[in-house]
Amino acid sequence: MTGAESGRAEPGTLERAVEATLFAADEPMTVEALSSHLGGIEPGEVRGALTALQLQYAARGIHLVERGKRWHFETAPDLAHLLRREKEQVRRLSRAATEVLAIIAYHEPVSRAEIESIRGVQTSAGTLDVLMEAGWIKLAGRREVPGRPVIYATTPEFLDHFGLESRRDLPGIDELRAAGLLDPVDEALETAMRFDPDEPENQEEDTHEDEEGA
Amino acid sequence: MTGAESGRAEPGTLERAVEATLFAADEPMTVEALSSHLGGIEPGEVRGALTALQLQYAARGIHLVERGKRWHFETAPDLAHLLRREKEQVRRLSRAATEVLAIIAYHEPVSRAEIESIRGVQTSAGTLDVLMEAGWIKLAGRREVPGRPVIYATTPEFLDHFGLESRRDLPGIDELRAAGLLDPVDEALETAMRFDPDEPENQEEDTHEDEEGA
Amino acid sequence: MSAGLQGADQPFMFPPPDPAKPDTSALYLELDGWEGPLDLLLDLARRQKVDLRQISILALVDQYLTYIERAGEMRLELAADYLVMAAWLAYLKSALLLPKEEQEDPSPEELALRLQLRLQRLGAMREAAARLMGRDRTGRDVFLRGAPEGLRTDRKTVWRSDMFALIQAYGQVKARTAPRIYHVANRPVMTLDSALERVSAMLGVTLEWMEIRDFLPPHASPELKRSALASSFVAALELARRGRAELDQESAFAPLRIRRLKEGAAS
Repeated sequence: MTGAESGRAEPGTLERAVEATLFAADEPMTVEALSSHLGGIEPGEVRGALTALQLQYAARGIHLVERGKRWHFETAPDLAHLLRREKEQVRRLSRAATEVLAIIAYHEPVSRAEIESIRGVQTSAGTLDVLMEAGWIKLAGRREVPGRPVIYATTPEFLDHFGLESRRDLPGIDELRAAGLLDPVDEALETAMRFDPDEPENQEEDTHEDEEGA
Repeated sequence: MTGAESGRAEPGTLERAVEATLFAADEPMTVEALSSHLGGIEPGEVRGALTALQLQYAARGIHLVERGKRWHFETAPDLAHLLRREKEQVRRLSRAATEVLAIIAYHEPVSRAEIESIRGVQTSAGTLDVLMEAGWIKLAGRREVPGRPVIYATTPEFLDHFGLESRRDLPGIDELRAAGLLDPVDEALETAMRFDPDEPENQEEDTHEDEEGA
Repeated sequence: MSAGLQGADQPFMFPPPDPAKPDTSALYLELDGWEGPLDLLLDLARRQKVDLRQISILALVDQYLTYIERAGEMRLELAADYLVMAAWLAYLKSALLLPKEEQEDPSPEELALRLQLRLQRLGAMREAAARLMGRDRTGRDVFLRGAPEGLRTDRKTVWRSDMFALIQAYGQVKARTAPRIYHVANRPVMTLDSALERVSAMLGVTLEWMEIRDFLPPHASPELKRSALASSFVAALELARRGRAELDQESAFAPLRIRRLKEGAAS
């Protein structure tokens, strides 16, 4: 833990090995992948080395980050303006694709019918294809209801691309959940009809949901 | 130049920018290229930042190096072995390969044609390749007969793996017979139940066989 | 009224959307930008108030109907679902204005609330999408290493075997390919040649009559004795034919006797 306590410490042998491996890797690596690549080092030790490294790099122009349980180095976000000019190759998403992606991310797993009921329009097949091709969403099985519709969920690449450690980091997800805005309309309607809006009772309910979401 | 004096210093703004730029670059960059990329920073300052960074990375698993006036990050030389991992997969030698190996061990040096005539079946080139890959046999020159066929012999690794001091430790024909290993498979049981090993006689014949085999 | 149905006094949790635009004819130009009636309604609602929980559904219905009407005046072709929504909203408006006791189930308040909830949800997702897209994105704001060396894993097969497998294999090769020598075991027989030899030799010993049984090997097995007897008998006949011996038998099955003939005596 000495490394983790001080960002200035000389990196230890394992830290150096983890650092070099992640630096050379073509893609992000899980703790398990690192552990096996390094010849079976205890995952706990690898995790310790990652934490220490993360701290050592915190003030640098390169950061060590975890995205969806996978670790990689990337440039510090505050330097974006320096690097952006040569490297503008981010996929431009249509508004429809952007919305569909957000709906899947905040509601996953979710069927196409559920996406459409939120958006109020049909989703063209191309929209989901674009998101699949980008590697941001994937088929996540079928919902066990009549018709067994296909359901969609996000991928680790999605978290990676948007700089999210996990889905819990989705902007505002806790507040949305607390406000019941991730619940289907029918459910929300029932909840709303049950309470007399002007009564203090309603306030209580809100408080309660906040706690749950936090 | 404060950064250059101490590898422990927090990297300065320019150092961070140089660090991130080199990290994200597709290929090594000259001081001039860095300078112009960073909006016309004095090459002297860029050079100072590079020197500081080089020092900061000196003990890490990644090094900043200059090659032919161009700078880039690379894995520390002592960790280069991490870039190429060998994953070992243990497999049991096939029956055919075991037979060929045994023939080579008992008859070495021996050509492929001789192996085939002893085995009574054709031997695929792959079988010999496997034994070579295992490190148990090696080419031992050519037989000075028409066609000059390649001849094979066992290696020290062979002795090692099979726990033999020398090839003389291989059991002789009569030991094999005594152990029922020379009997056609279907008769082996019957023989084993009837056979009364005759010690002195066996010993004599062993000596004889050893001489022949050596 | 509808605004009050869901905790109107709860603070709104999102940063405010774009500054509310005035409800002007600028809408016409954006016709292609709408993704369906709900989208249009959401935009209209946003113009109305910051908080979607406090919008007036009646005002919203009016705005929508006005918009559709103007589109009609401009002879813009509207997709059918915009017209369906317009019809439904017109119905909702009239129901909301009717005295309560004449209402059907579901009540217009419930329908209005449902619409409001849908707009809230679409609005929430639209904001979430904007915030998501605004994050530091890989390849736009943060960058991965430009030229990673890459990790290579070479698969290497480690072969394994053992002494027993080795010698067993060799034994089986040997057993399979050993030259097969078939030899007939010595059967207990006396060949004619050896009987001839034997009987001739015995005849040389004496000129007296001898029983043919005396020519048999004394310790032979019963099988060999039988064979020897037969061979010796044939040998005796042969010797008699050659004129070297004479045979004598007193009666059938009596002992057969043999005696050497003197040289030249046979003629």
